[in-house]
Amino acid sequence: MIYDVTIGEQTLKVRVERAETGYTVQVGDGPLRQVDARWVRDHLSMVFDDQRSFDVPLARAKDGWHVGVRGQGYFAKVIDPRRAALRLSSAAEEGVLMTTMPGRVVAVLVKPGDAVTKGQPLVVVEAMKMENELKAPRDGVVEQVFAQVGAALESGVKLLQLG
Amino acid sequence: MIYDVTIGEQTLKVRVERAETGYTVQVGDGPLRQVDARWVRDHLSMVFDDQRSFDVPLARAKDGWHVGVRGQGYFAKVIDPRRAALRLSSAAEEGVLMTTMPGRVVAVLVKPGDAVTKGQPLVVVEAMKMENELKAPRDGVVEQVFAQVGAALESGVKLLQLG
Amino acid sequence: MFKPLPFKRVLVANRGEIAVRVIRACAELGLETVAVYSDVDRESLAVRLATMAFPIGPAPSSQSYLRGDKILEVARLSGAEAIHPGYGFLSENANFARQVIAAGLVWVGPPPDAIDAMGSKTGSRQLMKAAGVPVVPGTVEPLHDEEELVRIAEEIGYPVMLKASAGGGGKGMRKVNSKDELLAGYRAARSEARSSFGDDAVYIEKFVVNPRHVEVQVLADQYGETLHLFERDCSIQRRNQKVVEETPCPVLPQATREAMTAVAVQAAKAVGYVGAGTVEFLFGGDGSFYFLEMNTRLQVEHPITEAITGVDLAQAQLRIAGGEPLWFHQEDLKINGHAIECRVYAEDPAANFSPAPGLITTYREPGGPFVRVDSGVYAGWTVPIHYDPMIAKLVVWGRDREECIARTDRALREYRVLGIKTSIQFFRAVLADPRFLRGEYTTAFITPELLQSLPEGDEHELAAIAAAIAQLESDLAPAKAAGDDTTHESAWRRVGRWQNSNRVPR
Amino acid sequence: MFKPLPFKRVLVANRGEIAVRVIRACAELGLETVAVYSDVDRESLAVRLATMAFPIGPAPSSQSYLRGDKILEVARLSGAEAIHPGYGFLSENANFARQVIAAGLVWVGPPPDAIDAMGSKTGSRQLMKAAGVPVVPGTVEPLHDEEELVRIAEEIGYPVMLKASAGGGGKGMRKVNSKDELLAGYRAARSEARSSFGDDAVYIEKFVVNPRHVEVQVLADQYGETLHLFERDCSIQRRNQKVVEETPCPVLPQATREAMTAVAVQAAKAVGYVGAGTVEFLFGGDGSFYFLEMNTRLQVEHPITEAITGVDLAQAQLRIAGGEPLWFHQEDLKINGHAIECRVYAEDPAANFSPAPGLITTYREPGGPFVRVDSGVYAGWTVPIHYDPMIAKLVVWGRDREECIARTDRALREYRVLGIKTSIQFFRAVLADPRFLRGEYTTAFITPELLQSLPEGDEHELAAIAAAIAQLESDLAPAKAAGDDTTHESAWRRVGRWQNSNRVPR
Repeated sequence: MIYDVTIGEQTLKVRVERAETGYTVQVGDGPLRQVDARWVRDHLSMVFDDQRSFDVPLARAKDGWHVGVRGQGYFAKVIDPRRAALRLSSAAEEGVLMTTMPGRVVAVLVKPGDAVTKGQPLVVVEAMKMENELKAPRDGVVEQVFAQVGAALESGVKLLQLG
Repeated sequence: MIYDVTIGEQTLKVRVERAETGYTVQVGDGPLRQVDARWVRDHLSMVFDDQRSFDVPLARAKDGWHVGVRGQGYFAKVIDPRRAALRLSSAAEEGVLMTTMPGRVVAVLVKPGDAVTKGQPLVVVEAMKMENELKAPRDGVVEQVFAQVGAALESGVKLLQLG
Repeated sequence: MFKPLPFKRVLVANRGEIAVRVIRACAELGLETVAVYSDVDRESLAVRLATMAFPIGPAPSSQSYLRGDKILEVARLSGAEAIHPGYGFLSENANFARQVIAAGLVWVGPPPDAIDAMGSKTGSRQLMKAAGVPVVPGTVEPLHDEEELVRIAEEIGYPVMLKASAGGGGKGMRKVNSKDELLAGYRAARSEARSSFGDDAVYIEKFVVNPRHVEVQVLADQYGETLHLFERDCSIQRRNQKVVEETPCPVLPQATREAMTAVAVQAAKAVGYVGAGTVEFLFGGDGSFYFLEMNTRLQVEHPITEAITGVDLAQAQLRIAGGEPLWFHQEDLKINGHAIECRVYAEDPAANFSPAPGLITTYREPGGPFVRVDSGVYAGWTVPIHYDPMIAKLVVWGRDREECIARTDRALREYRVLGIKTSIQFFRAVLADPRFLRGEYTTAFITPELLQSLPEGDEHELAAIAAAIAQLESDLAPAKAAGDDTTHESAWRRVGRWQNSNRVPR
Repeated sequence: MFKPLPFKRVLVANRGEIAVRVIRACAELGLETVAVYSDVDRESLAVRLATMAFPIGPAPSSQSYLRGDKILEVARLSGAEAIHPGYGFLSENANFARQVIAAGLVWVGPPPDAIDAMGSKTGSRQLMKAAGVPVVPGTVEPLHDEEELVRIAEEIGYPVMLKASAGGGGKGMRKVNSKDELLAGYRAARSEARSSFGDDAVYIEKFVVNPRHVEVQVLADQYGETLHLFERDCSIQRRNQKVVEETPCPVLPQATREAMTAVAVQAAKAVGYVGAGTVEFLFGGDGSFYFLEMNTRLQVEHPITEAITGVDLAQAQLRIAGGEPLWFHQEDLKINGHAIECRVYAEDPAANFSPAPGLITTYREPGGPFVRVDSGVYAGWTVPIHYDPMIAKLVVWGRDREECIARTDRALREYRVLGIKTSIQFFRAVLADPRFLRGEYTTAFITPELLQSLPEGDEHELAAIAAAIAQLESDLAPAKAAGDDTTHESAWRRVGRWQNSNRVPR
């Protein structure tokens, strides 16, 4: 299987196959490597064929996995390119504004019908005494506002639809 | 629901029902108590209606649950008496000898056809450099020996059948 | 054997790691504990560890942890005989302290009058000035006119700082480097103060060059004995919040230490202080130091003082509140080694430290020699959006500063938190910074460049491989994939075994 | 800044908690680590924390951890430049040490000749006697005849102990209280020795009344400087294995401490000792003490010495092996406070401490001030049947013994292990025993009565309620019950929520 794995700005093609012991993996057109990977509750213990050992915490997330390497947490978006063609375009392209963290809506700065430009603050969400402005993903006209001031929302909730 | 819960030598009748918040419980003919019980991964956090708080680790085991109270681990065998009637008699009554811990069989002291008396050592199992004798659960004649010297066995594996 | 305390059950009027910290101190003194919790804290570690637990309302602290009336009611219902307020929330609320005492309960904190005396920034400054404690030179009252301004600026020496009396948040502040800039700066500050606060009153203060934030821990019993437990350097801050603290301060000359600790004791005595408190100073690059304020409670960073002195400050608070005279004296206290604290926040250092509440999926604390973690979280806990983002404190001791830094770095490498973003990795950049290694840093330590220096290597590649393996197993056995099922005998672990036995499921 | 070590990568030839301990010490010194593992240890914490990991064979240690040849091969393959043996396994194998050195690697341990000199019980006794170190009075050689027996018994004074030269395990041992019993005892001992070991040789030793096991930690560099780091009292034992240790020894007079530590240094110097070692003594109720043996390695209980001296002994081993002269001296070392270690075994104290290997389903270590846990396990780890049952060490420091005991008890109450039986609760009975509280105990401390004194209260009732609740949920939603699914968003937690919302599944 070959996956497109996106971490931050970077997308890597990762080939992974089950092997006699563990897995055969290849990143991009790099070398083929064997990895003995064991699931120990919420960690993956990986020992590569050069005997390097990595203890990687791992948890499922929407569209991918939370992965920790050397104490740093990453979000790895994983796409099977064979299926990717079937998918819809991304939220940003659709003009949907979503919460990026749990929080409480403290202000909605626009109303339906308003023309907005990319990067313009649309909604203000507060968490842990800090305010965060959520900005327009692209130019457009506000079609619908779902966000209600005072609402406590989880991450990934639709706030607003641009037309 | 009423369960028979056996811990060590003691068997308690425990009535438990879901309630508006949490559960209503009653042990034997003791008072009815409310308990707010929350599962936090591998623990049960219980707050009783007198506001006493208990943080109880819990894990499923064969025929019951491992439960920790105040740092001490217990095995709680749980039987639904309505179903218990349908069950077979216990292993001891059946004359089955089973491993009580993981270990390696270092000696089988009897062979099929031998008459044995309750308490007589039948099989020796070693774990962590310590030898443990497993004794006959009742008088009888050895019908079949499953234990093989040198075998590494999990807990709860049949070693020997008495007739 | 210390005297039995006159109370047996303590209500802990707080949440998070400090509630756990206080519960541990109580347990070591043989005291029962009563936790209070808001709706989102029912499953918190404090509730799990306490003897009793009571709900006190909805998540917002104004409806729960700040509700003194509810807390007093819980004290009555639970039979608690003492209240420990932790830090934050009601800990420096003199009126609440008075109500606790009026209800016949023991208040584990300083006398309400001492809280009041230190509660006002200008009031405490005037009080300290009168007691002979050095405060930043300047006026506390608004300047009357330009003539007065010029005279005082000459007296205290340049650079000076002009500040709006009604101000805050950096608005209406002007740094003036020389006499040439003075009048223009004054007019600009007044105009900004007027437009920002509707009040053009401005006062003047000496500008302390390259300041460090150094504070002194004090401890006083009810009978007038007041000790200090040396200093803590808390200069490394983001958004005026401390991030990394250490003790002893790596650049404090012994003579200054003696002067500063003596002043701290003097300040505490001036307000009749009892219990644990902290006197904060601005320590200038020129060796001068000035009283800033006194925190009339236990501080977040108290464990580093515990590490170098061996004194359990939370236990000490309880024993002092119980009327015990101090059981050690100034001459018994020595600085033993070095200690560093890293405050682990649920936040994203790379995104300007923005908060990152949410579900912690993996949580493993470092262990081994001289490593202490005070935390209020666990794997499976959801960090709520309503409170301070601090989830744990890593406290490390070493025989000397170098050993302490190396050990702290080791502990940070061992720490595993997943699900939320934290500052753990960021601390490694702090510890590796040459300014930190030399001990030569100020309150301006954290810069955008430091955030850029986060380690980068093959982490992305490793993370991608791990995610791809997990995804493969998830695709091949979707119902039982890792992360969906993390029991001891997970389907996934079995999948691993299949491979070793030609993929024959058992 | 200490001198960079002449090696960069260290092979840790061990498993379990001590492998983790050594990996941590290496990490703090900036060294990479190579773990070796048997088939059942692939998922061990040591493998997970090390830089590299190599398989070395099947579970039985004779086929893996005792295979010096395999370990040397891994050193070659991995590019490791030094080998740390931990304790047990190859740590006191002088031949292996010689092979390590011959292969051009650094041996993190004492010189092979020192291991040899201390390796033989009788040889080391004779050597120590010659060096002026007090040994238990008696013969080391077998007695020739009854005449010699009577003469020597008179010399050393009653009670005496007769022991089979070929003996062990208590067989062929006879305590003789007076001259009247002597000859009968001698004949019985010989006869038992003959039938047990096929050899009737017997020797005589003074019987030490009410003995305690007290040992002295020593540390020596390659240049002849030899220090002691005070004593540890390890009298609380079951089956001759230490269970609880403390330092300082609560009943050791200062004059005896000085004499004993001086003798320990003398013993180490007599064999040209280098590195960390321990000289064990029998300390009699009459104040006498006698050399027992020297352990030429790091001991399990080394952390309590670390706690009261601040010296990281594992780091010290590595730095000394790297050729660094000692960076502190005898006068720099002071006893600071008190420390207690509890060895957490996977065993059932109520069933005569029988081993209890198996899957750990829940594992949460205590935290907070002055509590250290060194462990090699985690929730989800299966404790193998093949090795020593010790899974972790709880090490607690206090300003004094009383504070230390109270804190240890608090930490034990916080410790959560489920799935296997452990000695955690048993330690609470030890700590609460009046003999322990007074510090007046001997190697005979653990009695059947102590095991009966395990706390009993409403534990059964609480456990039964918890199990019934779990069973109810399991019966109502069998596919998704707790314990089958312990993910963060378990079905079961949801069940809990349903109840708060009229049981409407979401």
